[in-house]
Amino acid sequence: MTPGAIFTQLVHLALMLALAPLLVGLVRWLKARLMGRRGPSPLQPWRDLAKLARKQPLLAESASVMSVATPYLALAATSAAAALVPGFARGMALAPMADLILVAGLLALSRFALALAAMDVGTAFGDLGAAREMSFAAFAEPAFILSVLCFAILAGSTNLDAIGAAFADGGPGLRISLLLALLALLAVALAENGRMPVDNPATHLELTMVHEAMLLETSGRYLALWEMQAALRLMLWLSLLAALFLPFGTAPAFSGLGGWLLGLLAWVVKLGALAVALAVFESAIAKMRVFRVPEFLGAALLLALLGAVFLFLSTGLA
Amino acid sequence: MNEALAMLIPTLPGLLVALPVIGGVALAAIPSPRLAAMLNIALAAAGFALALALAALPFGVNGWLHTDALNLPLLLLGALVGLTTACFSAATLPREGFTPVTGRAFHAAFQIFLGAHHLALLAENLGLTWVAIETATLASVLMVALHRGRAAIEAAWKFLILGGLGIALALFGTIVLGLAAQPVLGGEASLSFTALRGVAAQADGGLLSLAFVFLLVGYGTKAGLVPLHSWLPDAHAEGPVAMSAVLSGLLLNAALHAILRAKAVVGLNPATLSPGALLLGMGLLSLLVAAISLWRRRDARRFFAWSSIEHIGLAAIGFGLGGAASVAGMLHLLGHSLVKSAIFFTLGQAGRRQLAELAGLAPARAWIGWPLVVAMLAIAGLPPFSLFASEFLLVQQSAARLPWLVVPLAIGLLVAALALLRQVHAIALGPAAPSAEHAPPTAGAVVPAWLAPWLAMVPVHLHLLLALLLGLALPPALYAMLVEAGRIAG
Amino acid sequence: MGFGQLPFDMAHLLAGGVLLLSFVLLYQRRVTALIGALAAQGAVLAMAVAWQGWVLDVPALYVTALAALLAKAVAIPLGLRLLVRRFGLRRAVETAIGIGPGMIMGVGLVALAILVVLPATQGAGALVREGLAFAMSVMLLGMLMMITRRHAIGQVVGLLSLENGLVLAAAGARGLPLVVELATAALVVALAAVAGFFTLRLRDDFAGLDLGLLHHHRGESAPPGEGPP
Amino acid sequence: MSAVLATLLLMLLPLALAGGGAARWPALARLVHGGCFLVSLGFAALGVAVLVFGGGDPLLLPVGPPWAPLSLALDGLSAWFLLLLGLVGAATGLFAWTHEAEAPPRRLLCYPLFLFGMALCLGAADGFTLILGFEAMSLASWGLLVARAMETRGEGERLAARLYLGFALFGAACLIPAIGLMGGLAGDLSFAGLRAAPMQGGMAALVMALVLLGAGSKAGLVPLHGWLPIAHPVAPAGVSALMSGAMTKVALYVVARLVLDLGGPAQPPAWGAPLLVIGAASALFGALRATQEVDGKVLLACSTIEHVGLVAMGLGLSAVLRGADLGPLASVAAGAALLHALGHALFKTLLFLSAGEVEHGAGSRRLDALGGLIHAMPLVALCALFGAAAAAALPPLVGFAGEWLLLQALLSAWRVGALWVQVMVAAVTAVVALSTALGAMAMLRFWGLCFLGRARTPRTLGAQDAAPPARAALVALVVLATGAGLLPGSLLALGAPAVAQVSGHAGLVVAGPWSVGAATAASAYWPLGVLLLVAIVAAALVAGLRRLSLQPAARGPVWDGGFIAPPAHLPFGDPATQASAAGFAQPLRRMLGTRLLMAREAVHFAAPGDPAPARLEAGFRDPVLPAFLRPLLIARDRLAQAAEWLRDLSIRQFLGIAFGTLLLLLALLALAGPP
Repeated sequence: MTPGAIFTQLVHLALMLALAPLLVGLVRWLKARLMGRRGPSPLQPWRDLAKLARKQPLLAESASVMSVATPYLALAATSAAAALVPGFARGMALAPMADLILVAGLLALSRFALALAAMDVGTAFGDLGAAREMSFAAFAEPAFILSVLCFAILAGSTNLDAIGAAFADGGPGLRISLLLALLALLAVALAENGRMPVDNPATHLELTMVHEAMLLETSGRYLALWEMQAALRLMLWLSLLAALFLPFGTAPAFSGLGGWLLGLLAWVVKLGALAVALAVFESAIAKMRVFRVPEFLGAALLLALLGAVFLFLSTGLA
Repeated sequence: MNEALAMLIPTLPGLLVALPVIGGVALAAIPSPRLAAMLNIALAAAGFALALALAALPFGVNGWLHTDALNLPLLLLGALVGLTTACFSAATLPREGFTPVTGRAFHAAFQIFLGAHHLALLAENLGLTWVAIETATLASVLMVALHRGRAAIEAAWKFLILGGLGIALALFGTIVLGLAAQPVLGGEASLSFTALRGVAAQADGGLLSLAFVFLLVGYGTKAGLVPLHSWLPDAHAEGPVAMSAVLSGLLLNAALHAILRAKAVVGLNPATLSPGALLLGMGLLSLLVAAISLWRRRDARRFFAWSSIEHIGLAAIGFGLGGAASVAGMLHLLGHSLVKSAIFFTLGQAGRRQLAELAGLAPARAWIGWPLVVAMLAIAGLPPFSLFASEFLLVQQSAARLPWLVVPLAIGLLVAALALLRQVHAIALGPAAPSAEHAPPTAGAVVPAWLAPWLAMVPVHLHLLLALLLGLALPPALYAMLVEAGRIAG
Repeated sequence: MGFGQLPFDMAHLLAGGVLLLSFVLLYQRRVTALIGALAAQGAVLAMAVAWQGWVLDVPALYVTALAALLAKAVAIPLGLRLLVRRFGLRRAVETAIGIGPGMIMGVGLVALAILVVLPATQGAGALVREGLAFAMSVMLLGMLMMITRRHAIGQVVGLLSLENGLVLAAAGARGLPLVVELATAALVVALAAVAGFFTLRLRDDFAGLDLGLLHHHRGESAPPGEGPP
Repeated sequence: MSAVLATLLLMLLPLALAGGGAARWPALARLVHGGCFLVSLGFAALGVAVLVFGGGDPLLLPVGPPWAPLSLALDGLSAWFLLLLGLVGAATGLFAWTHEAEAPPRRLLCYPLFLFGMALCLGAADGFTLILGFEAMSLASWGLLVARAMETRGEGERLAARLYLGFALFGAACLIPAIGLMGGLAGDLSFAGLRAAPMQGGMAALVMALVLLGAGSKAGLVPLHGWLPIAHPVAPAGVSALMSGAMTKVALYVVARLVLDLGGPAQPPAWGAPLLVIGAASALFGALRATQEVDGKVLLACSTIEHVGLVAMGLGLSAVLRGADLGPLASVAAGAALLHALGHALFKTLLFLSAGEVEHGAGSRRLDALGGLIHAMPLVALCALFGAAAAAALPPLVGFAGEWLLLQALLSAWRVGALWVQVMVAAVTAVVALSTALGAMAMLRFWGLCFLGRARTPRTLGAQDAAPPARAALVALVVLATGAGLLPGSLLALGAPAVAQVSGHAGLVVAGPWSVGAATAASAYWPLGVLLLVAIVAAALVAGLRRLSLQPAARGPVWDGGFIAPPAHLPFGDPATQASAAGFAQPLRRMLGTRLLMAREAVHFAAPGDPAPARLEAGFRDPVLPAFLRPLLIARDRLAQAAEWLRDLSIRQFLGIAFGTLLLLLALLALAGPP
């Protein structure tokens, strides 16, 4: 673990944290433009966060230590996961730990914390949201793991850095399996981030909502933490998609300032492209009924399974 | 002194047979119930002591009687069960509703039955075995018929007719066996076990097979092998409890022992219809039919009688397989007799006829209920009792020899054990049946009131303890004897 | 010893007579006639046994023959007659299956006996083979009778006839211990006595000897409940 | 080592007697629990000692039938499970010291025997002793259930005891023939002898089937899992913990011993397939049921089915990989199984003991009657949270470590090469992920409904936190489970002999003290690193926000989506505005339950104008147990009915049957003809 790698790691984490609210703002702005509105500035989420963090939080009478502790835990876990996903550079200090299953585990941890916070006060909406969130995750996780299976077969590892390196070399080439895995992962990403068509991030107090329902009783810095966590999660997923499917341009380890700048540029471009795609997609599609979501995620699961089977057949391993 | 002892030794087997018979005749003449009960116990105790003494002596042929590894364990067991049953019956005779006259008849028949049983085991001559078993049958028919009433008479009649038929067939088989040996022995038929074994290999295989078929059906009726078992549940249920205990404990063993003697002879000839296979088939049928029939029983003693059929079937499977499985069969016979008679003792002590009435017995009358539960667990083949050890060996051996047999065997054992344990649950957990407490017997008691429960329950604990010992710490000498017995039985 | 020799032919004839009387027993419908036929069978049996004793030169068989004569031909039939007279069963008619089917089954049983015995006794002498086949046929017919008769007395007669077959078989075997044969005879008497005792008690309790009345009671007369799992 | 084990085992017998004597001298109860605690500690220490120093030669005991003298020996595999048993036993012993001081003597009699049976089964060096221990375990635990049923006099308890015994007997009826088949004609049942005479072909398949049926039913593997959620929760909490935490593991040990260690070395990859598939089905069914149950302990028992399934999958996968000569991968799978077995034992014991505390404190096990207990019993709540999070497979706790290894092995199993293995493994991988997520949902539901929110009944408010010895048990379990989760590499290095025995390959390739991984998968898991990372970020967040936002939080009434404020007689709000247990389960009930668990739900609305609330009626039933039990029962009754004709015949007909038998045999003789 060289100082350079540690520095890269710190820069990466800082960038992730800094860019996450911007990314959310960007998507909102893009969506507003697509709908013909002017939209708030992409900086608006940062402003909201700053304001929330300064406000005095209000806790319900029945709230326990969980309401206080879980936002920190959730954001910490998400940040840890975010630290593991390569952004502009590979070979960061934590690269040996950057395991896809661990990333899934850390996301599950933050999800669990969120659900605990939702249940803490004991309200109808909180419980409803928690139940739905965890249920959707039950379908999202297998799809995610099966997509991981495709990468594990192609790259021989579940380590993100190793996968990135293998793909950047162009070893696996273009495969139908990768396309299927991409579709599956996209569906999972939408569900995990509470985006359309699974959940609508722009609404409050609708019976069909999931994510927002869990946060109805939070306020002040706790709400800020939760908002930050959600933003970081979106950031993380887009970076993950970029790292897995668009591995070009990522700076190799210790490539100097020039390489870094190039990698940074590539990363921002990739994130921007994905944000545009997300905004277009969300503007074009309507939200599903809650109990259609399993079908949506089940289809993703089947796609990933199909991808794995194609791999077995095409690689002639059988 | 030593010479006198040496003189006495050859008479021991004969004494063992003669003592109960003479005693039985004497008991028929004694009017005092108390004296008769005491004498009954004393005779049984003397018999047990004689059997123990016999066990200390080397095996050997002694006139028409002999001891070997096959009969000695069963003899010891029989003498012991005889003793404990005598104790038990002394405690429970009045409750069973015996009048002085029927009490006398019972004691006489009981002792004669014991003598006949000892003779059946000890006889070196298969003809004598037959006579003894016939006598034992008649004595037990008499005991079954002691209780007046429609059911008792029906049971006794059934026992008589089916037993009579069986005994006739067995005699025919015995005669054919003798005929088979005739040409080899130079025109003389012989029923001596030793002689028959000596010539079996040269004798006519067809005749031997014929003999075995008749012996199997004949003695199989006595042993209660399905489909010849029909007398057995009724006889167990309608006679005095003490009689049920000795029927399950002794008569079945003696009959199976007779079949084994025949098998020991016939099995030596390679040109016969395999006696083991026939025994195995009937044993398996007994196991399966008994296991399934247990589920519909309502009468407690019929229930356990069916369980006896199951266990005799298991032993028959063991002997049918031969080899180490025969050892399992022997051990199973011993364990089953001990535990089954213990169960009948507790049933007698509980004084209830229907299974439904037994429900909740354990919480209500712990000193009777829990031993019954333990005994039922033991009879279901659960560790650490000897039935578990023998069933384990049996299954292991059958798996090794006839893998297909494992499936019906395991299913039969399981179904039977489940049926038993359903009753165990009822006894242990209730719901308690409407209490039909028997008033402690006052009139006609032959032993003091404080002694009666002890006399009735100590045998139970003794039997269970012995079954436990057989399962956990079988003495090497006994094991060697069982192995030798298995070798004789083939 | 073989065909055409007097000892063999005589033995054959007597054993055949016993078998024939078995068929006669099977054919009888009336209780009294049944008892008569049983007595006749006992007598012929005694003759057959005595003949064997003479042929084989075994004096003990004379004792057996005498016992058979006294017990089977005289004492037991007399006792049974007494019973019948006492119960007024003189004219009772009973068979469970028809005479015709009974006879056909009887013939089949004889065929089976021969089929089993003849191949089984390749090494044995002709006398043994024939004797065994006859004895076994008599036994099987006796059993058939026990099955086809409904009355207690009919069953007892069947059992006794079966024992006749046994004695016939035993007579053919030289060297069997006498005690066995004596015990057989004694036990037959005992058996008959016990059976008679029972029939008396049956009479007391049920006022009839039809065993069809008996079999409804099994101590479990209540309707069996459906066991929960 | 074997002598030490024998001594410890012998010490349990007088304890059982003392338990029986507690009827007269109640103080003996404490002796029993203290003794069991110490003996369990001894077991654990012995397990560690054997893992470190090796087990030594088998010890022949002077008891037992002559053809199969009882013998004891400890090797890596048994020592690992003995360690597990010791830890669980010690914890339950402490718990019992607090809560079972006045237990009925029946229970005190059976409790040491239960431990005895499990330890005997683990320490057995031959097939007979193994079965004997297994049966002793079954019987003693049945005795515990019976004691409970006699206490409560409830129909449910009675039924549970009966069902339990039925399945115990079924297990024996399968395992004994399996051992018999393995022993063969030689009848040498010692493990050394069995190992020397491996099974082949159809016989091996038969043994496999029998072991899976026998031990699998005890472990609660699908389709023989139906009894487990009925029986395990009936017992008092400590016994439930022993059953779920240790007894199921003993059953898995039997599977591992008979199928993998003694029977496995020469088998093809297909050898492990049944175990893998059954394990996956168990994981799915167990987890799904756990998301639906409304009784806390039943929920935990269902979760046991899930985790047992995961362990079984590890074992099966190890056999598959070993059959394909992928030794290093096989050892990863075996390591996953062993680690998860230990982890599950710890966290499930923790959870059951917590559930016991909750039942003791709040007077109910029904989730619908609990809520808000974190305020009344904070220590129990926190301990249970650790257990729940570990059961939910959250990093860096122990549940995640096991599942991480399992997933790594699964994700690498495509190297086996055969297409059917690859497709099966892919499908099974999806099932693992699905059941893990379902398990997380179940644990959230359990913990959240118990401890979070507002009290659903007033009784809950009177709950008190755990008393000292029980508290020590809970805290110790948390420490152990956390330690196991943070140092899986060291733990597996300790358990290397066991891994080698299961997988046939010496040790994990990468198992450093701080990490665990597989070389072939080229990835590693560093739990301590994860913990540090999360902790540092969290600390930074706390520090940063403290600078930004100074005000302490204010307290206010619950907004609750705008529901009206509760009336004065409901000081803690209207419990009806919280989700009920069935309501919380609704999404999954609709998504999966209708298909797999025959779930149904119906809302009954009040008539128009009636102010009564609508009622939700929801329920499900596990279709598997009735699906095979009912036909069997019907068949049994039909057969028994048919067998009754034998009883109803007249004497003549009985004679006819005897006659027919004779004729049949004679005909057989005639047909066989002269030789």
